[in-house]
Order: sequence, then structure tokens, then C-alpha cells
Amino acid sequence: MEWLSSTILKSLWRPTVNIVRTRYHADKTRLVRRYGYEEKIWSGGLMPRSEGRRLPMPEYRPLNPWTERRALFGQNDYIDILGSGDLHPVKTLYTLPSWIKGVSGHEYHILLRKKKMFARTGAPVMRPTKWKEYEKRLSFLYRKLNRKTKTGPSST
Amino acid sequence: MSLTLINAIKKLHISAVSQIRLCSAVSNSVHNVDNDNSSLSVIRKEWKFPPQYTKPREVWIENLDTINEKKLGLFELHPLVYAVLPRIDIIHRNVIWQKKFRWVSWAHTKTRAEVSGGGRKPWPQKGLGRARHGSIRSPLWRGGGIAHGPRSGKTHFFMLPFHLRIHGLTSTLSAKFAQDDLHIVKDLEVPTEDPEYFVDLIEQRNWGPSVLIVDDNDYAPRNITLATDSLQHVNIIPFYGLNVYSMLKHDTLVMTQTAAERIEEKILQHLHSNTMQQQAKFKLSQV
Amino acid sequence: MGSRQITEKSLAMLRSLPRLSLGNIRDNPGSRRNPKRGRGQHGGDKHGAGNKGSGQRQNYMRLGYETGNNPFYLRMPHEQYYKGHHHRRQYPPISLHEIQKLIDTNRLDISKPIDIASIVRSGLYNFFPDQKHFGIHLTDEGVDIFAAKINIEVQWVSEPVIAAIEKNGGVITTAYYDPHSLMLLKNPKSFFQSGQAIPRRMIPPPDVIEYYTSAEMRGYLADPEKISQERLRLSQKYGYQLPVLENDQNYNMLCERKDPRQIFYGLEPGWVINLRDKCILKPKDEELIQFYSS
Amino acid sequence: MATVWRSQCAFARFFVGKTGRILNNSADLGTKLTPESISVPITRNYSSYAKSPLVIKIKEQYDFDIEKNPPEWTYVERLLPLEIIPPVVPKQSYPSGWIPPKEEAKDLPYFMPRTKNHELPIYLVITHKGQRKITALRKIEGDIWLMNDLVKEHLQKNLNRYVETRVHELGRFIEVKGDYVNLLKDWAYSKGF
Repeated sequence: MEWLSSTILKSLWRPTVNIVRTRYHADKTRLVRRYGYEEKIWSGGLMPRSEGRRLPMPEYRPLNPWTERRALFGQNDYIDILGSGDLHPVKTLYTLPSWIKGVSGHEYHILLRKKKMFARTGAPVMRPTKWKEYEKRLSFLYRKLNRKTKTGPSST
Repeated sequence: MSLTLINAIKKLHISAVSQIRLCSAVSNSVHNVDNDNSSLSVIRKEWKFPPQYTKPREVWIENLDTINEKKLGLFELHPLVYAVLPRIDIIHRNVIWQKKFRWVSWAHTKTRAEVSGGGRKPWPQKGLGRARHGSIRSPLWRGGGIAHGPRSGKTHFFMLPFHLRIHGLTSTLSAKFAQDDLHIVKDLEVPTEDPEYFVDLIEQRNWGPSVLIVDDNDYAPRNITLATDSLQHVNIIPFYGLNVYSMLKHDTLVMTQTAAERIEEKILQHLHSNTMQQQAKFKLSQV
Repeated sequence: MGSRQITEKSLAMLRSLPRLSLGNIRDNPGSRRNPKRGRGQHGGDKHGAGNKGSGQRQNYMRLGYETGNNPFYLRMPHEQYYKGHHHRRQYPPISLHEIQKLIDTNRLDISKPIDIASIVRSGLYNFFPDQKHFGIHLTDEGVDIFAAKINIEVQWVSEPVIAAIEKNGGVITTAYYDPHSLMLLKNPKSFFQSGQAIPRRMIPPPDVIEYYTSAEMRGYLADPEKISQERLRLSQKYGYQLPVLENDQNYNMLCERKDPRQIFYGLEPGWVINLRDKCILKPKDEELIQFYSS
Repeated sequence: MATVWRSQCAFARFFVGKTGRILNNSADLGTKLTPESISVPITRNYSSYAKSPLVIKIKEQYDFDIEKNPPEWTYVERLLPLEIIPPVVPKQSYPSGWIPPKEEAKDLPYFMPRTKNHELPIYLVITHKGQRKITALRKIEGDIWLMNDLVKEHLQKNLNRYVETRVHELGRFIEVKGDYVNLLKDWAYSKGF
């Protein structure tokens, strides 16, 4: 009986074996640097200023579609048809600088035009770096467009 | 668009009617008008360009000086302006043009040539076991220039052909008129300068909340200007400020009788005159 | 089969549809091509660069260059037939038939003398002085049907056209205008608005002086005596009875000519036209009068 | 840099600005206009013409008359552009072959208005390098299908063969395969369009 009970017990229960590994030397002699210093820079999550908390959802602020600018958008666009005939809608784009008003074209076209118009003002003397950059960009674009790209079929 | 329209016609089973009167709010008011308002004016126009085949459209002249609607008379509109085939695609192209022709994108990035520094080779080409680099401002570097970035002053400008713009205006006016969103008023005289009055008026007459009022001159009467000043969705423009975008943005279009006539006159004149100059290709020097 | 009253039907249908607004409009399907370049297995094959060679390598050579060979267009000498064609004077044509149609549809007033200004004003003649257009070439299409009595001034004509006009009792003159005068004739309103004085017309260049002094071509510098002789000769050649100008009720209109230095009918060089105040400024100074006199 | 002179004086101006450079005027004049004759000393370069101040103190060098409502004004009026394309005044005959539209055409169930140039909107559309010729009847109002049937019938009668057509309701046009412009124009004239 004694052996029976012990065999049953043995089959059901086995003592757990904990394998204890010897720790590495480096772990055993780990140096805690700057003991007692609290890190001020957040390195735990996404944003350093959230201090562990999630950022709140931004407040939904729908834009007002009826501000004066939006409500009266395009109010002079048909002035050449409905007006007296001496004003073109392009002339009513008052907010745009003159060198880009009513111009269509890619970067090279627009930069050429801009440079041409600025050349007569004090810009080359007043802003020499900017002026140099225009010239640099223009010469780069000239080489790119004329030597590196195919010309499309002629429009005429 | 044609397919959708044809399909919709099939679905609706609209039978052929030779002449459909598209009056704003025809309903039962005709009878009332005959009874209580003897001063109803029916205006027959002296046409400069008489409508040829299609009959002119009739529209009620309404008032603004009471909250309840009163019919002051009948008025005729030219079918070439207020009853053309509503081409939704042309309206769309007009709106796109209005958005694009003024649009300049000012987004700007610096290229490797414009970012300061970067002239010196950061380390020798060979012998260090590091990748070869010629400039610290190359697009591969942090803080380097941007390759193919947006360059400032990109325009989307183009001019929509002259007659497409006229067609856009007439199409939108016709669509607004067909949907009962175009109202003709005698004048813009309002008894008070209280915005509440105008809110009630819009509510009572079942106008869309947003209203575009078209006057025939630059200076609208004092009361209506003050009443609509605090209402952002009620706007007053002169007749030459009329455009497709505003007409679509505002639900209801309210025109004074003179403004409707001036618009009609201007558009008809362009339809019957030599427009070679306006149709020519847009040149910067012409403006 | 669709509807019979398409405009009415679509407007009626629009009544039952939601309100047209910025949110529910669109262009016709298929009206816009996708500007994006194709990707994936076959969509992104060559992107229009072709197979191998300079196309793919982005090394585009100038037109006609044959990688160092003597190019074809230089291999043999040739005569340049059209050399300088863009410098020559051009006279865009208008036919007598078209003139007659303009008269029939009330676009040309035949009770007044006709010149470039009135023909351009009718709106059906394309005329660009900046593209070397030097005036009107009146062609002979419709010589048989032409039936108007006009006083017309053109820049280039042929003999049958002169005969067709003079047969009806009309008068034709050929006259030279320099490009600047033609600019004014094309758009007189914008010139008047600029507030400048009307300039003088220049005399013709040497190679056309012969044309404009010849009576056969009814040149404006020709001797009037010789012109009347030529009128008679032409009527005999073509076999019609030449109507007598002096007996005509429109004799004054038919005899109206411009001075060789004059650009507009009735307006002398040196005058300034003020369109807004409807007044004309005329110089009184002796020096100016002498300068503008022909 | 070119200096900008603006003045309100008509006769002093035309030798200063653009006109001064025009050959017609600058031939042998200009002796009177020297910088000394203008009393305003020019020291500044202005960025644009519009920003430059008006030069007021110019001695009027030339005498001139101002004539209000002169008899020559009729000559000016006939040069001004037409406001609208003039309507056709009915005449006895039209030698050019132009035919006026008739009133009774408006009673038909279909209608084709004249263009603003008083012509019929019947055109020949040539595509595919001249390989495809299509006659287009545009701007049709009213019953376009009935008109299509009549056009087909008329062409069949005249040509003794079937002719293909295409009706575009929303575009309000009929396209006929082949070049039948003159035939269809005659048909339209006979209907009174």
C-alpha cells in the first residue's frame, strides 16, 4: 500500500526544479552611475511633455465657411462679361505680386519673368544672395530643361 | 453627364410637355393676387433681341418690405439667359477655373545649392570605411537640401474660354431658376435695420439659409445693408459681381428687377456681338 | 428614344433633383486623364522613353544631328526658295463675294466710302498688321454676282475686280499704308483713347511705288486724267457701258478720297480726338501745320 | 535707365512717350523738345511710370484749338467698333445668295436659329486627316428626333441611298455621315430657317 500510494503520488506530483544560473560577472558588479539622479528628459513614450499621460484629442474647430473672404470668393471673376468691359478678372487679383499675376508656366518661366522684373529695381544690389540664387537656379534649370529632358511636340 | 440625365429621365417617366412654366412659387397665389391686389403689374418687355422659338419665362416680382411674401407683378426673363440647357459639366469647369486662376502655391523648399554650407567634402573618398559623400547638404543628409521639393510661386493659372464662362453663368442662372432658388424682388427697401427681421423673412419664405442678394449698383439701401451686416451667410453684391461660385455657394439668389435686367442685357449683348477680341488667346500684355 | 423637348425636360427634371451646389457638381466622366505615371507589372513598363538608346539615357541630340556624320540636310547644296518669306509683305484676301455678303447683311455701309477700317470693323476679316499684313487683296471670286455701287480703297487688286466694280458705277483705289497706320486703322478706338495726335501716312517703299502710281491699278498716286482714260479703256476691253460719274446722285461720296498723307477719312493728321468730351484738338502752330501738311 | 515723364498736356506729350519713337512723327520734328524746355529737373529714377509724379510745369509749346461737337465727328463715329452685329434690313434681292429666315419656321415643332452672324449653323467637320467627313447641324431646338427623321428622309430621296445620322440630345446637334452641307442648307432654307 505504501509503495502504491507513493507511486501514485509520484506520478501526479513532481517537485519543481529551479535551475539557478550563475550570474555573469558584469551583472554582479553592475555600476549604477549617477545614483539618485532623476532623468529629466522623457524617454518612455511618444511625446516628452505628456508625462506618461496620453495627449487629449484636439478640439474640433470647424472653419467658418462664411467669413467675408470665403463668402465673397470670386466676386470679380466675371467682371469682363458683366462689367463695363475695360477690366479683366486678372487685374482684380489684388493680393498677388505683379510678377506672378496671370502667369502660367513652370518654375523656369516664372523665375525668368521674376528676375527680369526685379532686375530693374534695387533687388540685385539690396539682396545679392537672393539674386545669386535666382541666377544659380536659372542656370541649373536651363541645363536640365535643354540637355536632360525631351522637348515635347511643337505647339505651332 | 448625358448618361445620368438620360437615366434619370427614364426613371422619372416624365411625359412630353411642350411648354413648362417655371414660375417661382406658382402654387395657389395666383387666385389671391387677383382678389386682393388690384395693382398687379404685368410687364411686357420691349425686347432688343426677341426670343425666337422658346417663350420668355415669367417670374413673380416679390417684395421685401413685409415678412410675408406679396406678389407685386409678373416679369419676363429671356430664355437665352434664364432657360438654357443646364450643363453641369460647364458649371463645374467654371468653378474649377475660379478656384485655380487665382491660386498660387507659395510652398517652398531649399535645394542643396541653397542650404548654407556644404561646400567642403566631409571626409576623404577612400580609406575610412565610411560611405562616400561630397557635401553635408546632400538630400540624403539630415539638414540637407530637398530634392524635387515644392518651389515657391507655382501658379495654376489658365483662362476659361470666354463663351464657356458666359455659358457657365447662363447655365447656373437657369438651374437656379428651375429649382425655385432665383427670386426677383422689386427693390431692396426693408422697414428696419434689425437682423432678426431678415432671419424671419428667410424662414417664412422658405429660402435657403444662405442668400445672395444682387443689386444693380454699388450702394445698397441703408436698412438692408445694416440688417445683413451681422448675418454672414446673407451677402449683397452688385450685378457685375455675380459669379458661378457664389451662386452655388449660396442657396438662394435674390435679384432686384433692374439687376436681372442688367445681367440679361450684358449677356445678350455678348451673345449678339463680335467677340473675336475676347475669344483670342489670353496674353499677359492685354490686361 | 429620348425626350422631344430637351431643354424643358432637363429643367423640369432639375426641379425634382436636390439643389445644385458646390458639392454635387462634376465634370463629364472621362474628361480628365490621370496625370499619374503607371506603376506595377505592366503599367510601368517604359513610361514613353522607348527601348534603349538616347531616349532612355536622356541624351537627346539636336534635330538632324547624325552622331558625327555629315548630316543629311547639309550633305547637298540647295536653293532656298522661301528665303526671307517672313519679311515679305502679305495681303490677306477678301473676295468680292464676301464683300457683297457683308453689304447684304448690313455690315458694310455703301453710302460711305469703304476702306480697311470699315472692313475690319465688320468683324469678319482677320487682319494682323504685326504679322506683315499690309492690307486687303480684293480677289475676283464673285465678279459675276457683284452688284453694289461702292467707293472702295484696297491695297491689291486685279483687273477683273476693277472691271466688276466700275461696271456697277463704283470707284476703286489702291493705296499704300505703312504698318503703323494699319495698326491705327485696325483699332481706331484704342488709338483715340491713347490721346495721341493722328500721325501722317508714310509714302510707299520703292518697290511698290510703280504699282501705286500706275493708272491701270488705280493707284492713289496716279494722275486722275490717266485714271479716267484707263476706266474707259477697261470698259471697252470688257465690253460694258461705263456709267457717268458726274451724273450720279452719290457723286460726292464716290469722289471722296484720302490725301496721300491721311489715314482716316475726314480726319487730318495732327488732330487729337477726345472721345470722352467729344471734341477734336486741332493744332494752330505754324510749325505743326507745316509738319503735318502733305 | 529711361526716365519717365508724364504730363497732362496733349501736344507736349506725343513727342515724349511712345509716339516720339514712331517713324511717322519723329522724322524731322522734336527740335522744340529739349530737356531745357521742361522746367522740372529730373534727378530721380522712378520704378514705374505709374509711380512717377505728374510733370505739371511744362510750357505749352504749340497752339491748338479745341472744337466741341465739330462737324467732323461723324467721321470719328463711323470708326468706332460696332456695339452689336447689325440686324439685317429686309431688301429686294440679295445678290450674294444669302437668304433671310422666314417667320413661319417658328411654327414648326423643331427649330434651328441663325447664328449671330446670320448664317445657318450647318458645318462640315473634317477629321482623321480628311478621311472622315461629317455634316453637323447644330443649335437645334424642339423635337430633334423628328428633325432627324426628316433630314434622313430628305437625304435618302435626293441621294437614293441610306445615310447614317447621329443625334445628340444634350448637345442639341445632329451629325450626318458624309459631306452634305449644301444639300442640307438648301433643305433648311426651304423650311424657312
